[in-house]
Amino acid sequence: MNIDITVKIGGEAGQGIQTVGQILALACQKSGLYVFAINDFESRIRGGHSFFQIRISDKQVRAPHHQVNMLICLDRRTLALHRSEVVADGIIMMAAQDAGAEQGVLTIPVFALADKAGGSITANTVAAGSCLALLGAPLELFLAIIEKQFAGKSTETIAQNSAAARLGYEAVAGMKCSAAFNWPGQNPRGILMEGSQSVAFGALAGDLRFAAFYPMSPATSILTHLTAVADTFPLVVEQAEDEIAAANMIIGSSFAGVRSMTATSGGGFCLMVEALGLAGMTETPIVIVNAQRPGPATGLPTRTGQGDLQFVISASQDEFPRFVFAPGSPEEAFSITARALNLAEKYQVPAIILVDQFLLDSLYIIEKEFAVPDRIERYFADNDSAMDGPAYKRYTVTATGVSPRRLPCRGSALVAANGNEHSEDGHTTEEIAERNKMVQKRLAKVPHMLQEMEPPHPYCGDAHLLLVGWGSTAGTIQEAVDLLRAEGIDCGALHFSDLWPFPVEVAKKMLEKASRFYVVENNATGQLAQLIRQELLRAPDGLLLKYDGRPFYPVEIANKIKELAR
Amino acid sequence: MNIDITVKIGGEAGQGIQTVGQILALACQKSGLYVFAINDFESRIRGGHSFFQIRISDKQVRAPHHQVNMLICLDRRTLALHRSEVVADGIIMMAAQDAGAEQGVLTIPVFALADKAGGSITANTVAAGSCLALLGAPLELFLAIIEKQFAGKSTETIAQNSAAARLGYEAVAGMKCSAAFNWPGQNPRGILMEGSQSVAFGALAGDLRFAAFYPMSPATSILTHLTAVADTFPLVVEQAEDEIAAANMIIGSSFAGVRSMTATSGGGFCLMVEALGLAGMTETPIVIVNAQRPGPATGLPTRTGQGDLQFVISASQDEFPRFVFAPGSPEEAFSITARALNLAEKYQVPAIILVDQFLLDSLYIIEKEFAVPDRIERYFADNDSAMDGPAYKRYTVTATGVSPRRLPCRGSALVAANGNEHSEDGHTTEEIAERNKMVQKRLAKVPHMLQEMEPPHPYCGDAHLLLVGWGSTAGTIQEAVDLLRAEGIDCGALHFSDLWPFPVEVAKKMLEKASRFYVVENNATGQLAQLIRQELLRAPDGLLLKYDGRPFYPVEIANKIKELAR
Amino acid sequence: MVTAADFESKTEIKWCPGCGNFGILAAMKDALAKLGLSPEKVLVISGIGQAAKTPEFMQCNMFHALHGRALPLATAAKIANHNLKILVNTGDGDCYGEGGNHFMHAVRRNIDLTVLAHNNMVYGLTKGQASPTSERGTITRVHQHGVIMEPFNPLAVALSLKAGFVARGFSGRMEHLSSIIQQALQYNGFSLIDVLQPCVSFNHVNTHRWYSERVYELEKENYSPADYMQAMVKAQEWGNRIPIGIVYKQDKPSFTDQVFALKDGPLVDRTYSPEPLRELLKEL
Amino acid sequence: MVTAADFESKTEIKWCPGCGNFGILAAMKDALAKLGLSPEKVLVISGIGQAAKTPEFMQCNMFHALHGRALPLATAAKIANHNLKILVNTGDGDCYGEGGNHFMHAVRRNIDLTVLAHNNMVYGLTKGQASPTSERGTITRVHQHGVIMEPFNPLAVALSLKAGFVARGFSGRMEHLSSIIQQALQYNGFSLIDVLQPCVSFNHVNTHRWYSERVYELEKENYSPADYMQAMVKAQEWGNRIPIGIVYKQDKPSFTDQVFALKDGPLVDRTYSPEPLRELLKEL
Ligand SMILES: Cc1ncc(C[n+]2csc(CCOP(=O)(O)OP(=O)(O)O)c2C)c(N)n1
Ligand SMILES: Cc1ncc(C[n+]2csc(CCOP(=O)(O)OP(=O)(O)O)c2C)c(N)n1
Ligand code: SF4
Ligand code: SF4
Ligand SMILES: [Mg+2]
Ligand SMILES: [Mg+2]
Repeated sequence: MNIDITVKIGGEAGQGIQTVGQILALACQKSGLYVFAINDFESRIRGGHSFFQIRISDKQVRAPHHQVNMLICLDRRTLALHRSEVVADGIIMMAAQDAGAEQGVLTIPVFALADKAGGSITANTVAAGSCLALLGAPLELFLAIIEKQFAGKSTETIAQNSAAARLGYEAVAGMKCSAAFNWPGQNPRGILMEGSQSVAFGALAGDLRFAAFYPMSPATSILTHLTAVADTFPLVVEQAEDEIAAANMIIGSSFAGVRSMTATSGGGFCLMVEALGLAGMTETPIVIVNAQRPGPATGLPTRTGQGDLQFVISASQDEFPRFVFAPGSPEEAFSITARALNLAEKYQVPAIILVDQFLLDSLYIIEKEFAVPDRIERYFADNDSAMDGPAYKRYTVTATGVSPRRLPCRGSALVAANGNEHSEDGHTTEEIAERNKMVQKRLAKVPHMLQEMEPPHPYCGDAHLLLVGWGSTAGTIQEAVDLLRAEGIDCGALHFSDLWPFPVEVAKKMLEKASRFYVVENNATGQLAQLIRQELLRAPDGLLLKYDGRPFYPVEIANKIKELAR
Repeated sequence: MNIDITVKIGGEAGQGIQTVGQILALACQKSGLYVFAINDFESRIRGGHSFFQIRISDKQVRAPHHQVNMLICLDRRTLALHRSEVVADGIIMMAAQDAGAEQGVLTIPVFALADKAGGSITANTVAAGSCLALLGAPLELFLAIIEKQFAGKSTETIAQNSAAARLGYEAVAGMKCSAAFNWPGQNPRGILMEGSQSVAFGALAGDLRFAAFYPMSPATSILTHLTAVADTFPLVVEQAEDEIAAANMIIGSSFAGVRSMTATSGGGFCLMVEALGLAGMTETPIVIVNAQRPGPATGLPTRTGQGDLQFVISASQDEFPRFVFAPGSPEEAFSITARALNLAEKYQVPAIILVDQFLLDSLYIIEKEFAVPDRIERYFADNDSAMDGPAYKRYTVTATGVSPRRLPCRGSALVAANGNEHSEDGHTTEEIAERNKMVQKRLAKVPHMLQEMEPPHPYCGDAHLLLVGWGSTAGTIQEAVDLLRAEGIDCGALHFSDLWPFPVEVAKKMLEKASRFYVVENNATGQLAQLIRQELLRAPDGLLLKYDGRPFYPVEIANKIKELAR
Repeated sequence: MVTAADFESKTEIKWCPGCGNFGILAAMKDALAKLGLSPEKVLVISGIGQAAKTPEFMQCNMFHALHGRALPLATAAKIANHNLKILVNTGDGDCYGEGGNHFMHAVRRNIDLTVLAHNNMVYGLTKGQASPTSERGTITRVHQHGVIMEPFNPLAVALSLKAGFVARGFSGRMEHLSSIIQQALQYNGFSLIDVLQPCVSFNHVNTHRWYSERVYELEKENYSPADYMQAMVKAQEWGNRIPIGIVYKQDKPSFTDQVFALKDGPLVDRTYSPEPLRELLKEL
Repeated sequence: MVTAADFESKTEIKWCPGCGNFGILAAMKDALAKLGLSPEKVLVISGIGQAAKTPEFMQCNMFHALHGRALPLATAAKIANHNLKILVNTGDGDCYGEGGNHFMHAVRRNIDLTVLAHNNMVYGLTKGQASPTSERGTITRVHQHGVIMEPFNPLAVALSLKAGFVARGFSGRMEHLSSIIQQALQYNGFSLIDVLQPCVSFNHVNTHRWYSERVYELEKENYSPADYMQAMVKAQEWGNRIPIGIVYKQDKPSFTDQVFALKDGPLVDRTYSPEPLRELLKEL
């Protein structure tokens, strides 16, 4: 990496720090740079403290950096809270009413300049201007982005913001700045995307037709991304009265024949647990995205965590097969969401996707083109005339446990789904033999589902010492490995995206090579570690846990490993 | 055992087979015999098929027997379904309109005799009369029971039933019967009790003051036993609008200062999962009885199963300490329910008690007197004046993780409970340090809670081969051990009643001695086995699973073990 | 021609002899047949309870779902394929107790479903606990001192939520009930039929006879179901005289009529195309 | 003497400047002080939402519980200790959406609680989705073509469930609201105050000004809250004129007045004795 600059913009909720960040990110992307940004905010609409932290590089980056090269303070609190994170030669910029003097702080009269540009609402743009100027970005690039950003707004708005941009830019003209770097050029780098968008687009690539949800952070953005584009798809997004309704709704729509999904967070997932069992029992394909945040209960609603793994694997009474996935990147979020919709339908089971606030609310550069399938296989038996009329039995026993599926009111077959134990024809039974047959039929799917599971992803997987993780921490762990290897430590990583049914054989083999392994998780008890103990009868050599609601920094992991592995 | 007789009474729902069984059980108990009876019925009010199967012995019995000595058929279907279970020299009695002749079946004109006695409603009593006569019970004993059973009813009813009893008794007078035995005498044996009663009484012994519930089989009977006696206690039993309400209610009442409990089954437990997390986060003591039945979803609503162990251990988002218990007998159900109410309060955590239809709906003889405590320790800090006024902080950090607890509106301390992450004073916080402190405080309780856990109960625990089980199967597994030992197999059992936090150290030690162990569970995937793998890093040598909704028979286990251990 | 017999199922009916549910089942079959709807054209969705067993005892498409949750499931089945003809069988506990929230919001949504709430004023399947519609003072094994909650008035609540089709039937008046069901099925929107239904096993007060002595058919009086406030007054009538029939009816667009994405036909019929998503990704 | 200042909390108030919640908070403190209820005598229970943050910004006993679940929690707190004075702060989403079922059954139970439903016609805390009370046509990021559900009418629904105290307040009329709260706190039973509350961040239609131009106080008209059907008519009034004040009031025994086990005093005060259970076990 030649360029590795972290800019942190802090202020109150409602001050529009996201806008500054977004402009910055766009400027970098358009200019051929990579960015990765995290969003940190409280559960409130105005006031308090929030920040947007963007890392800029000429290499792909997928983790936040713990040190800040440029701190942009939209309020005094930001300075107090984050000054210590700034590197020795870093720059601190304070947006203030007047250009006052504070030791080591570059004060810019952002608000006065904004007024001059046409209104206090343009203060963000002023700040973005100064910031980009300090970073050495060309003004034209910036102005082009402003135009794009405000496209569709009134010409007055565009003019005001362009003026604001200029004023901000000029306010620091000529100043030297340690964070400045050479801006490569004009070849845009991939596309800029929020994690939540990758889930939404993945769902569309999986032919999602119906999504029901009840608002809950950090899941809501997935749904708003879907609604934003819904009009160009055969897609209905319905806001339900509660999560119970949302989960039962997607069972109903799926039964009627369309691929269906919901998204929620832990508290809402709790309320869906009974319906999860209904999907299991009635063998109705559904996908539930559980966007994790720290709990228990309401916990820290706008923060990140990985505390729900064990919960979702065993949620709901009694036993039935389910898929559990946890993407480690937006690329995986896209492909897994599409895959989950497909696999749920193929095996007629529920699938759960574990994401979290960190994955969803972060901003990424995506280079690889997302694969949109040409056609969608639907696994229905509606063209099989042997299944017409009274011959059709919804729960016909088969070797794979998967029964031919027909849709209600589409042909002469009568389709009976049942949450009570049932016989092959779908009617309630209390017979021992029928019960056994159905339990075995449902569980018969597991070995076949297991075939679909991707092995954990190795990164320098032949190393002596392995870091094992799951879900959103993938990028961070990978960078921690890089840091450790740079120090000569023979270290690698094994990252799980496909968690249940647990890929025992392959995981065992891949872990066998390592003489030591440490499990890295955003929770307080080490849930993947428990799963590994249970499935592989092997105990990790240590746990590396963080549960304060904030994502890991690579260096945090690297340092801890050096301590543990000493 | 000199006496070991199994009588099965089968018929339609609504025919009153429970009444016949109850009379039989009472007769035995009054006469100094032991009984154990299971109740098998469908999810309907009239018709279908149900049976009551009672085992009579001169030794304590805690498992059903797979062979029937006397089959009493109140309908033809019973004969068809159960004839094959009758031992070679067993007796089959058919209640019919007229004394017809069928090969090997003793037909008694029960209904005609009932009419003669005063009404068809007395048919049960007639049948009970014949049955007791065939078993060799003295008529006076029987008549005394009739009088007790119908105490409070009109003299006419008593007279009619006495007449019916006599007619039934005399109808078989003088007949020889292989199932007959010597009736010991008049010293009643302990008390006769349904499993559900032992939970209800245990709750009262734990000073339960408020129970909220929503009806659900097989849990409802716990609540009806409570209401039946509520008037003599400071106890309110409230039927809630749904299980979500029930669970949140008991958090409210507990917060206000009374010990509180709810009971439900898997589907209802699903709906309580979010509130479980609230109890965990707010550190509000609650007890939830989850009466297991086969699922998923509605499953087999009136049958038995042990499919919810993993679910209740990890239910709800993120992590917090909880107790999970599973009594193996009514004696344990009594003591564990009282203990759970006490321990929940002591550690300010939720406690879950796993029972099932088999435990709750079976009939037992209890010999040991239930221990009712003289006083109840409440663990409140309301007499501590240092905790008065503004000094009081609901979530004060302590070494044990347990904070001094005050009740709202009782003194000058202001009590703040919060399901959001909070600081010591109970107010919402988003600070990293506060969050870490609170996570650590909550989890700090675990080692102390672990001290409270009873080790698994050994039975011939030094044996080579151990059967490992949990919950309601205790009696059955114990008898299976007896059977195996009688055949010279060096076999014992280890039975878990205290499951979470998992008593790792002691369990490891107790299991270490065994060269082989098999896990016996009423589910299809072996959930205790998974837990043992996870906690002890040891895999069982085999699983013995049954998931058809019916309880194990001892011989079933014994035979399977012989097969597995060959 | 479709006849009621076409809906005959081979499954044994598991209700108690004399149960009011038999009348409701017969009325449903009759209504479907009269409208010429054959079994493969009908989807019956139910929760859990005695009432909710109804589809098990019919020949047709069915989804026997969770206690209290039939309505959201049915709602989205309708959204996925708005050509479906969906009936919901639910009980007073299922619909107004466990499922109370869904009931309210299904009314608000005006989703085109016909809901038959078998109202026996008791929890039948779980053996006789009070239900939301149980009258004050009702004694049960749990309410030994009698119910002290105000009974839930389904008609009034539905009206307060602006339901467009609110009716009451009685299981003992099969033909009248069938006629209401037919009208409900023809109504485009959410139609509630609260059906008075004796439970011979657990409700010994509100018996077949008790109802027979009290119910009167609104159609035979000079009653117009078009007036909202009058319907509200009628909904309060309970005692010596109990109105049955259509209490309120007002035409308005149903939910699926108004959903943008459904204007080009049922979701389930639309064909998949990779183009829109590819376009979209290109534009980012 | 208790003053509103006694309820002042040191906690930073996390609402947006100009939010209607400030008026509600002020009215609550004022009402409590006027009734001489000091902070340690008051328990405020809330769900989750902006409205539900209210107790965090007061000095008193509090339970900040789950989204939608304040009412059952409060109900049983009251049963455990019926001497408690309990207020519930909840939002239109919290109370009528997620918590809709509890709302209905709390009304039926007539449990003695005072419920302040901060009705901003929007989900504030989750950033502006439609709530049950959002008007038809409301555009949000999820409802890009506008809300197509019938808005939930809290007053009408409460009345249909036979609530004994039904009122509407406006956060912009602090004194009037305080007076309603005082009456509600003195009412023995379930009292609903639906409070019209501008959300400056997400509801740009129903603003402070919008309300100010429309609300009128029932107390100033010749309105009697004693007539049920008249209250039902009043509950329908919405548009150019919006009534605020007590829409309906009827005295009746509250829930805890009628529970057998509570006749000897609050559950929490009763002393434990082993005797009854020992007796009972002996009798078996
Ligand atoms: C979540 C859940 N809670 C409770 C039950 C148990 N349950 C089954 S049916 C029923 C009540 C049925 O009452 P109602 O809806 O009035 O139907 P009825 O049997 O009277 O026709 C209950 C509580 C359940 N199946 N699921
Ligand atoms: C089970 C659950 N679902 C969803 C949420 C997310 N959530 C928090 S507040 C809220 C809505 C708040 O709306 P309202 O009650 O009207 O309160 P307001 O913020 O408008 O005052 C939602 C959906 C949650 N906390 N818990
Ligand atoms: S219990 Fe009541 S509702 Fe259920 S089938 Fe019997 S009579 Fe009908
Ligand atoms: S978002 Fe709306 S309701 Fe929430 S604090 Fe801001 S103005 Fe008030
Ligand atoms: Mg009912
Ligand atoms: Mg709101």
